[in-house]
Amino acid sequence: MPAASDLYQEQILDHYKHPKNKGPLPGATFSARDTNPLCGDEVAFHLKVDRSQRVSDVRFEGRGCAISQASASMLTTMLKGLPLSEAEALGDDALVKKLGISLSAVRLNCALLPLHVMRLAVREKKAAST
Amino acid sequence: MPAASDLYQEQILDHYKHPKNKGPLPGATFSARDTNPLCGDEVAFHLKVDRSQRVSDVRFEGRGCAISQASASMLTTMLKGLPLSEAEALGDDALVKKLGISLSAVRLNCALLPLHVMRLAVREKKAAST
Amino acid sequence: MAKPAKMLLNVPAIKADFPILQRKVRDRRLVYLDSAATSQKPKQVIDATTDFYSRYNANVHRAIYELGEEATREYEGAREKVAAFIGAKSPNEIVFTKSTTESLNLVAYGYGLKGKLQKGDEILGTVMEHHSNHVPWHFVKDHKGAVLKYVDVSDDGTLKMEQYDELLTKRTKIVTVALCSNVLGTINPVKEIAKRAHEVGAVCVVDAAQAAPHMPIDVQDLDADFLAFSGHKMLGPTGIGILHGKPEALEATEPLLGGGEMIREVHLGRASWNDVPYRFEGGTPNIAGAIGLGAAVDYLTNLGMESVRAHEMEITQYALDKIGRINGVTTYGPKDVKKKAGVLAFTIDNAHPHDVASILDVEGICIRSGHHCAQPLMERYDLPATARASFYVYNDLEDVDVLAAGIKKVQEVFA
Amino acid sequence: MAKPAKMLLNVPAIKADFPILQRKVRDRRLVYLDSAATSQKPKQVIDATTDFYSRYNANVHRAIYELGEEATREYEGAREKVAAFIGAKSPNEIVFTKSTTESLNLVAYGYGLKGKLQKGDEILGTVMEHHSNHVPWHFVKDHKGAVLKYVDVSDDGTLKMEQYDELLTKRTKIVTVALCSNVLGTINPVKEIAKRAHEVGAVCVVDAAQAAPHMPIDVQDLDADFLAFSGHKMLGPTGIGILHGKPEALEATEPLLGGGEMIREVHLGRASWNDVPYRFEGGTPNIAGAIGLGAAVDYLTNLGMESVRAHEMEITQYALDKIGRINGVTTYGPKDVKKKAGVLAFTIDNAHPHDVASILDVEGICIRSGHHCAQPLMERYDLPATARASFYVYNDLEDVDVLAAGIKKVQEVFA
Ligand SMILES: Cc1ncc(COP(=O)(O)O)c(C=O)c1O
Ligand SMILES: Cc1ncc(COP(=O)(O)O)c(C=O)c1O
Repeated sequence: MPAASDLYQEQILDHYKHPKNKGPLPGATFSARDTNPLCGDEVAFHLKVDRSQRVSDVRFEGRGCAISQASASMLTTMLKGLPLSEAEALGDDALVKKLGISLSAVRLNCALLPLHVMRLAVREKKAAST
Repeated sequence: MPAASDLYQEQILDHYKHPKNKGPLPGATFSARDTNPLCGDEVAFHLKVDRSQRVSDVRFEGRGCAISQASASMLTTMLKGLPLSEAEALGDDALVKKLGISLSAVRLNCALLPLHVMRLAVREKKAAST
Repeated sequence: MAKPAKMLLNVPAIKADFPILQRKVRDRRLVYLDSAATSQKPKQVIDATTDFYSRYNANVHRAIYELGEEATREYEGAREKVAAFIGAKSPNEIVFTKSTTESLNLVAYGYGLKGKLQKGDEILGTVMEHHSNHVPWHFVKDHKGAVLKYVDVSDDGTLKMEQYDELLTKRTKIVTVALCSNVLGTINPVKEIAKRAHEVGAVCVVDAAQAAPHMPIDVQDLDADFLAFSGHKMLGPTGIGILHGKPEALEATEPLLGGGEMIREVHLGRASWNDVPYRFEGGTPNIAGAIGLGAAVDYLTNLGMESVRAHEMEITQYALDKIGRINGVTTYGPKDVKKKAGVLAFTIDNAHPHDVASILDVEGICIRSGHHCAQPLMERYDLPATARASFYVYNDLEDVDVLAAGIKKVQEVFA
Repeated sequence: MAKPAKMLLNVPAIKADFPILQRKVRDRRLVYLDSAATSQKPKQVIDATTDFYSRYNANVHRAIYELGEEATREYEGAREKVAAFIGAKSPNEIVFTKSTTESLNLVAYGYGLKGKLQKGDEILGTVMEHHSNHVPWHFVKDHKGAVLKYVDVSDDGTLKMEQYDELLTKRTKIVTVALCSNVLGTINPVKEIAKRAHEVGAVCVVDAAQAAPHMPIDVQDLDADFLAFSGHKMLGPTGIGILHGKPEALEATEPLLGGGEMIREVHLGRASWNDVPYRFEGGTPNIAGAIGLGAAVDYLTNLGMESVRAHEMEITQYALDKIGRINGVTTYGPKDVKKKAGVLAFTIDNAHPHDVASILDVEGICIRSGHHCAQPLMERYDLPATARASFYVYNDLEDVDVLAAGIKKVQEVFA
């Protein structure tokens, strides 16, 4: 188990207090929203994809703990400019590594919620269009 | 706990092997049948009551263990000639005393099933006629 | 705040009975403040289940051998203890289930979905119920066409009783309410609620999951028709729940689980039921759980439920004073401890409850964070989540001090 | 009969693991021959639950503190062990209930009464089912208008498979059958039964209460849709049951119990469900029970289920030879141990099974007597009751010798 200072590192707190890319995204290509049923944390993810199938813009909305919201903020920075295929393929590990903290099972759910919602957004749209 | 010889005394075995007053009773005033849901033992009781409200005849039918069947047989001998009111009021203790053995909770159910059915017979008929 | 010199209960002696409280978490004393989720267990309870498994483990009711008779005696003995604990007239009013949740579902299915309710009949709940007293009634709506209505809570955390009077009509067949809220701590006026329900011919179902462990309950005085609670929240084992029902209420209820034990006769395609309460105990029950619950009831009875309640009032008062007055901390629910059980929901400005819990965890403090299985209540107050500390017989004022110090740490991190 | 010199399992070492087997009953060694009702528990299982209560007792899934994470890890670890034990592809195929009875009711309500079944749809059971696999289907008949049909048993105790083929039609939506009869010991050809059920588009529900504790089960090979069993019959605690479901079968099933844990979102009057299997675990589960079950699975896995089965075949063969040949004793069910589990129902001329059990009790022998929660089967054979001895890992051939001697005493009393 990490100490509080391990869990709430400067970087996490910074993203939490000053989130990047937070807000609605009019004209988004993909959008989804989900909650963590265990705790009620809520994240919505919006992606805009350009003609070359790159993520041209990305936003999140949500409310929840520092871990989930910082994770969402950091995820947006990882996604911007990525080919959609790479965005889709982004693994749990990559995000956890970026967060740079060791997480217990329950808090891991917080951290991964944004990634889950991002994948949901892409998958549901695709399913609808096929 | 009693030893086997305590539980299966001569008297019990005798009533079991040679039951008194066993069989149907045409023209019975009261009749009921019930089973012990825990074990499936089954007893039916029939009573004939004369004008002076005395038990003039009594029979039982049934299948089950030595305890329940011996108890039914002994109960018939206790009832014959009794005023109905006394038959109805016959307590558990009286029957258990007559059996003359000490019984565990489960086996007590076996022993008391006939008494329960006898009471049922009288009560149901009365309920129906009021 | 002045700390009273001596508490009502002998907490050091009580703590010594709970093996887990000897445990250290990261070299710190374990400060367990999550008894509303589940309580810790004294060695008396642990030993009772071990003793069952080691000495007289057998299936109950039908065995004709000594082990089985001993098991049956102890299992039924636990039923008698529970009956006495809540003032039931007979052990036959006590049904063993696996949880409050099963108990409430038993009533929703057995009295509602499979029972007496007709399309259009109304079920009146409240906004402050636990999910376990919401979702079962949804089933009755979905499958029977019942209509659900809800009494709102005021900002102070009490039920809007005047709204209750408005919503309660001849169409109301079931009124269901928590005796004590697991978030706000509010103790609801259930005796009054049951009385008014009876006046319109409705039955009253009480969720006592947060009440039975913490205050004296007298079902004769309350006069509700059904009352549900859980063993694991009152020092007992997991997997054992209780449903109390008035005899006529239980007689009017269909069984939930069909199977062994609960039948009188089974034939192909049809069956008749065993007597109440066995009718509701289909399958091999949690025998060890019931026996452990019996030991828990003994333990609580020994402390005295009046003393348990007084002890918790003292801690709650101290916590309201000490935590409630920290700048940047908001507490929820009644502020008057006479109307509040030992449950303290709170939030800290700029810190999400999950983060609060994580930071307190590092200090060895166990609290809960989230929606506490009461989403409709959280929506009502427009809160995504709260932190919650809850108190029991093994807590003392020092635990509150440790919590207060932890909260200061949280505030430093999120300053 | 010649006794083999050495048994497959090391029974003395096993006996030493079971505290209760050190007990004397009236100065005699305890000869426990009622494992089909409930098994005894090894100290490994008792210790696992004690350890939970003493060291990391907490509610599961939502706690953000170390105790809670440890409890969740062990609870979910038990799910993984059970999954591996029966060859499930994923722990998510394992639902924890309180008993086989709840598991079967879950399917009857969730797939039948509240689920897919329509009026006139047929459910095909068998005459040899335990009440727990009869009564839940009555509910589907009574509340949904389903039609119940039954496959009969032959005099030799096996299912009439040609009748199964006749009764199985396009109207059949559910086929439900015990993998192993708790009276006859018959091991039914469930793989074949499931295959034919699938051919007409029906799902196959298997009651494995008497099978899972005693023989290797591979749900991939069986290919049934649902499979139910109980912890307490396989060395585990009381109050914990298991339902295995294929993912698509579980997805098609509505929850039985509504409440905490099983929801995604709750609003006033409506809710959405959590993922499978949590959707089916409303309320605080039997955490200690699941963890104890995990220890029981470890214990059995350690012995090896192939060896357990072989051991029981050896005892059963010996018992059939020794008991079955006593003059005046009748045994029921298959005589070929390849088709029979370690369950031996018998009657003694002129002695009622209850009296048999009472007399054996005095000798320290625990057997069961009665209808064994299988009244339709007893009716089929026109038997009011039978005696039943059942065997498990801690039994040996000497236990059979003691039983045989006890039966002789019974015959003396009722000569
Ligand atoms: C074949 C069979 N099915 C179902 C059950 C019911 O199991 P439980 O009582 O654990 O629910 C039993 C055990 O009594 C059984 O033998
Ligand atoms: C008020 C209330 N009702 C019902 C429940 C459900 O209890 P259980 O999870 O034991 O079924 C709880 C506990 O979580 C509760 O606090």
